[in-house]
Amino acid sequence: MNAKGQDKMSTTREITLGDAMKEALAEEMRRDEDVFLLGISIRAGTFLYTKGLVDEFGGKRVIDAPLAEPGNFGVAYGAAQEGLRPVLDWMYAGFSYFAGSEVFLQSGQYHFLHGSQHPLPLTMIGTCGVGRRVGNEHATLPYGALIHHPGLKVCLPSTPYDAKGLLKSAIRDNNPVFFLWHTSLMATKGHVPLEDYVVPLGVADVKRAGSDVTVLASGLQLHHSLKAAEALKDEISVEVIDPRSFEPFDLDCLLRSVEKTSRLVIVDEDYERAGFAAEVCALMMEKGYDLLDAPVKRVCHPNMPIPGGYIDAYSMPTPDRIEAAIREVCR
Amino acid sequence: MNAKGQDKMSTTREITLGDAMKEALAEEMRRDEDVFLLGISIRAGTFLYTKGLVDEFGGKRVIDAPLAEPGNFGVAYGAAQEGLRPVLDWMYAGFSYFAGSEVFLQSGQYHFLHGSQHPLPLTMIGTCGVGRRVGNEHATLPYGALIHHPGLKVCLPSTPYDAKGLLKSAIRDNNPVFFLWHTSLMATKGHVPLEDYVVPLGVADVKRAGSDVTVLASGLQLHHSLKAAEALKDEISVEVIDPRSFEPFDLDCLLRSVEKTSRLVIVDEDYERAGFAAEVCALMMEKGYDLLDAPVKRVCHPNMPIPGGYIDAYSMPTPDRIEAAIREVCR
Amino acid sequence: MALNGKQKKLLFTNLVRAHALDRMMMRIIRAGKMVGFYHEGGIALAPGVAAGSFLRQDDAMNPHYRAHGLAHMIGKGVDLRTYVAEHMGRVDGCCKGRSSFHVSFPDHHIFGWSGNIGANFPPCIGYGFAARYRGTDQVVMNCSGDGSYQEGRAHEAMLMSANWKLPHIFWCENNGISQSTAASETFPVQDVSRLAATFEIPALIVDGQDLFACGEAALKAIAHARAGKGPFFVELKTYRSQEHNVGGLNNEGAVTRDPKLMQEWRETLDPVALAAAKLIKQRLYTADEIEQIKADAEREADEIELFCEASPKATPSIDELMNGVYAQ
Amino acid sequence: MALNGKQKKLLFTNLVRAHALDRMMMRIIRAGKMVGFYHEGGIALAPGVAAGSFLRQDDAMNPHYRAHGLAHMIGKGVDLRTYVAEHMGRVDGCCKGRSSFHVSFPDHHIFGWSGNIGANFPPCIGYGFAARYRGTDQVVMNCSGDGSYQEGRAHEAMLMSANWKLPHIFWCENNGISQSTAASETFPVQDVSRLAATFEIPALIVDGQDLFACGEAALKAIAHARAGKGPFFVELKTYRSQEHNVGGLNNEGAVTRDPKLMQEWRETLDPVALAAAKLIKQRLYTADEIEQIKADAEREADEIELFCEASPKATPSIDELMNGVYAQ
Ligand SMILES: Cc1ncc(C[n+]2csc(CCOP(=O)(O)OP(=O)(O)O)c2C)c(N)n1
Ligand SMILES: Cc1ncc(C[n+]2csc(CCOP(=O)(O)OP(=O)(O)O)c2C)c(N)n1
Ligand SMILES: [Mg+2]
Ligand SMILES: [Mg+2]
Repeated sequence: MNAKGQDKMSTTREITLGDAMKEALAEEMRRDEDVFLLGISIRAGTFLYTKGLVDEFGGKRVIDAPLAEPGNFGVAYGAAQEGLRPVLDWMYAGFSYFAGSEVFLQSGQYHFLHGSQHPLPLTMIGTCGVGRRVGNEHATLPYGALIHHPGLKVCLPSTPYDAKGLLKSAIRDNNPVFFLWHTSLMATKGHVPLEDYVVPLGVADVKRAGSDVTVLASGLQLHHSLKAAEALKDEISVEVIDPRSFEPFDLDCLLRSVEKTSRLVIVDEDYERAGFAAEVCALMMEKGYDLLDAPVKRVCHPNMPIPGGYIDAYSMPTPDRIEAAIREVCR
Repeated sequence: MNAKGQDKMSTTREITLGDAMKEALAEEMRRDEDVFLLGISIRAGTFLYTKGLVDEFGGKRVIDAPLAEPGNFGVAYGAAQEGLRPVLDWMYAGFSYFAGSEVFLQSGQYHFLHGSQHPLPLTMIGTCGVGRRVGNEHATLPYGALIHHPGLKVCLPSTPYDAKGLLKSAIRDNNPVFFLWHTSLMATKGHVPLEDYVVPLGVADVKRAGSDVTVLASGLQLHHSLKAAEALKDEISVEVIDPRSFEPFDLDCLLRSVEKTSRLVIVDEDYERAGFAAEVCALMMEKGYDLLDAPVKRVCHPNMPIPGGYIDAYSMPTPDRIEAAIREVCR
Repeated sequence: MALNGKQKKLLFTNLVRAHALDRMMMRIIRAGKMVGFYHEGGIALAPGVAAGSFLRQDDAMNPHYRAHGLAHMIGKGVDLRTYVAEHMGRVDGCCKGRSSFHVSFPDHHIFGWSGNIGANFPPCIGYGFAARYRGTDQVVMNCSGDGSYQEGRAHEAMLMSANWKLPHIFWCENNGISQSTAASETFPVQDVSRLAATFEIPALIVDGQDLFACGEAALKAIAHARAGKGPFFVELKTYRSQEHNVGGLNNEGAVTRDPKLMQEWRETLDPVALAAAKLIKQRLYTADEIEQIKADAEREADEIELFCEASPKATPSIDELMNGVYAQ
Repeated sequence: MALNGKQKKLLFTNLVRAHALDRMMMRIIRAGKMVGFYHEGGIALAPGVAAGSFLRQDDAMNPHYRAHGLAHMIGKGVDLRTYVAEHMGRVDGCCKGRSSFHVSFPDHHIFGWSGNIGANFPPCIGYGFAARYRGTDQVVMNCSGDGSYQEGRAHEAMLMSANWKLPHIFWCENNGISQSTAASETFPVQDVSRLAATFEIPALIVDGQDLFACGEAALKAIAHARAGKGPFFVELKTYRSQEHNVGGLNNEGAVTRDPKLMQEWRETLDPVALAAAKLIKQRLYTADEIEQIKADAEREADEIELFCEASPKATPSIDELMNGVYAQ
């Protein structure tokens, strides 16, 4: 994995993605008194990245919310309109559907429909990801649905470095940003500088350089794709791109890569139909058609609800399925 | 417009799309005592298709619901699990986001996640469509978001004939079906037979035959596309296909057409990003790449919240924009 | 809390202005010059006027969508020309002609509503939260109809505001009907304010046709919330004497409401007439002065209409619009 | 409603069985053989056992997710082998190994829950609605925790069931905590059943550690609902004497709960011991008979475990799965 960014920094250490998120939250809260954190049982830390924050910042700024998703959204949305910079933790991103109207429609429309005159600095955090055997609401990756609805920004990091940098960008952004993280990556370790830095939203990252085929993948699937690329390294030179944010989406980075490789596989753990992968196919039609030597291929979760049990291990894209897809487009 | 179906029937008359919907409801309620209708202020008939039904079927079967979208969903969902065949009217389809978790996740997942053992015969009705000057929630076309979530069926008629036939199919289906109708088409008239018939979900209809380019369009946009086709008729022979349902989607019909025309324009009034049009682009990549002589083109609502005021008349696809797109792919 | 003469005069003047503007909105929509819906205020404007007349500019407000918050926002001091221009889709509209009737005035802490009834509740928790977070004494005036309290979002707002003792005023304008459904059909008990008792939120029931009773209730609720004593609930009983929205139905279930009854309500329950009579009796105004106030209000409405007519229709380019999706 | 001896014995036997199965589930998850979560029942099984023991097969039930409805479903008569097999992702699972812990038994009118707390409320309105629609005397047993009543969906369910007088029993198992947050932190009043009063729903508060008090409340609630008198609310005060979910935290806010207090609860508030003592005192069972019931329950649990171990893991092909997305 590339270590972009770290080089310029004097000091880095290996920490987990969860700890990187915690650092982002703590640093932004120190930086700006208007930042506060709201979520169900976050003081205890259902997920480790909120654990201990209440000790530093107190109960006023780290708030255990009731079980009331629309209400909790409202706290964040209303406070953001009043000029605060709330961070709302949904625990599982799938729970945010309980406030579907607020999340999908109201948050993204507010600024634009009211004349683009007033910002909405609202960060939402939620975990997602297939493979934990618990099924649908606890696994649902809502980014395909989120980016369909204009006005939201949406990101999903694959490394601790990106997690910290994206979360800081999200909190400093004047728009609603849904920061997703993959449940299976919470304990993944990686280099993170000690210095303050951000990863801007809308800048993709070439996580592995290659020349025969481009693979676009996020979150856990970035790692699955790197595995597939590694397994194929003696046959096919695979470039692996991590969009990091789905909206804004760094189409230029992708087009530059496909200009070189002429082939594209999109790996997407979300439901296949009308999701992010479909959008990238459409963008390739519109902006990259002449670059392609073969049709773009999607490797996604099939169009069925995400099952629990032993099934989700293979219903999601696996390194094997990605490898097969790469071979297919390179035939 | 083609009159498929009517030919075989002995008697047809011209009625509005709203009246066609009302006939579908009344006939299915007569046919099956388990069918009932629930919605906010449907006895009076906010939209004409429910007006008067309470006189025939009584207050037990035509129920004015409270302002409680998740609760109203629950009535329909629970009653369907208990074996009834509810029809839930959302009034504006955008209001269904108030029950986002229920509509997008729970309804489609129920059958599959619980072992594909128990049906969920649940019909939802909602109006949608840009161009009424009222903006977002009252205009949102939720089909792009709905089809992203597996397990739901979704349709949108463009004619009274299709409206009646699709609504009957929906009510007889053992799965959750979201029947959308376009607010601007309520008073559109067309031939509807007196005899019982259905339009199956998943069967597209060639609304105008042509040979140079295929246009795929639904609802109001089907009419806009027919206008564009007519305007171009001396230059370009346009085939216009109405998918009628987005899921199931009749890809075969589309591929047959593109086999002939080699060119495709998708017209979609919904938000562009990661919507139905994107999905069709992806399907063309995967299944129709070799058929194409030019990249597929999308004509959609741009990626901004649907505005009110005078803007929505041109933010949605117009016959002019469609015409331009057809010219472009035929260059 | 008793009103002084100045307060009564302010309320009355604002009510007369609201009334004139509600009439003007009716003229505009009937002339086909309004974009989108209008939900007439009619004889139900007193609660809104009272809700807005004693707030500070920095107090947050969610106006009831009925009469599109006109009555509420008059007292709040927003620029009514841009309000009406927005309804006409003009470039001078407060939201650049994009919002239809979902107007907003962020400088006045009115952030605009959405198309969903009940969507008012969650944000108002946030306004109260922000006040508490910052330690200000801002209050939140959250106005909506009886129907909106059927939504689960109302429960969450009452629960959370009670729990955190937020300065949140639940201002329920109960006209006993939602669209075409009588409250008795969908709401199992008589008074919506019963919901408040569960959470130990103090509540008042007020005659919504009595402008001064509404005003007293507003003063009491605002004082309570401003003093940091937590949420307060005011239920204002009022009437819808016309169709739900202009051009829509005036039904209860399948039955059209009795036009005679509606007419009777308009005649006997007109809050302007009721308040005027009291003011004259209390010698706060003469009949002439009242006529003058009405004439001024008519003139204000006319001037606004002229201003809006002169403002061009907002038809920005798609590019310009796309540039406004995200804030910098 | 007083319980007769037979009813007490049934409740006790079911509680002992539930207890043995809850222990067995703990063995399985600790051995890494369970898929997904388990939320231990511990000393909070009596309310669930009481909720299920007097229902008919055609009565609808939403079991509380705690102990994954084990206690509730025992009385309902579902095939517990397929219940456990589902938790182990086996082909004999009641949902073919797809549902994780969201099991369903449609023949028993248990339609499975979703992962969202509070998602139980809307469907239960529908079950009650269906009973009324068809004119049957089925009842709906809607079981969930105190936390779930913070969701707006609870409000809508109480409102609608009260409005339509549906046979809907709100069975609130109040352990004073949700995940790691004490109820006192998020819920402004002491008793959740206060919510019922708003809608004139009769309510009882019951000691959830007293199996027979729970049973009496269930009989009363069921009789009320079955007689067509509308909804009924039962709040059962109970305790969570262990972590929220197995391997998760046992916190209140940032603070770990006192292990000594937990231990004390387990010792003094064990509903099996409390009920056994009463039964012996009332000479309904001897100590030996009680030991026999416990031994039988252990055997049942062991047999189920063996059955599930023998069942192959469910790993159907994607094609097979895709064929199951829609019903015919
Ligand atoms: C979520 C949602 N459901 C339904 C509607 C349709 N609707 C618009 S106004 C209204 C009635 C509101 O009644 P109430 O809150 O009592 O206000 P009133 O009009 O009586 O003043 C309804 C049902 C909506 N806009 N949003
Ligand atoms: C909509 C939603 N929000 C949050 C959660 C996370 N969660 C799972 S169980 C639980 C606590 C539920 O508390 P309660 O209803 O009191 O039941 P208990 O566990 O105490 O028996 C929470 C917050 C969830 N599953 N769904
Ligand atoms: Mg009302
Ligand atoms: Mg609890």
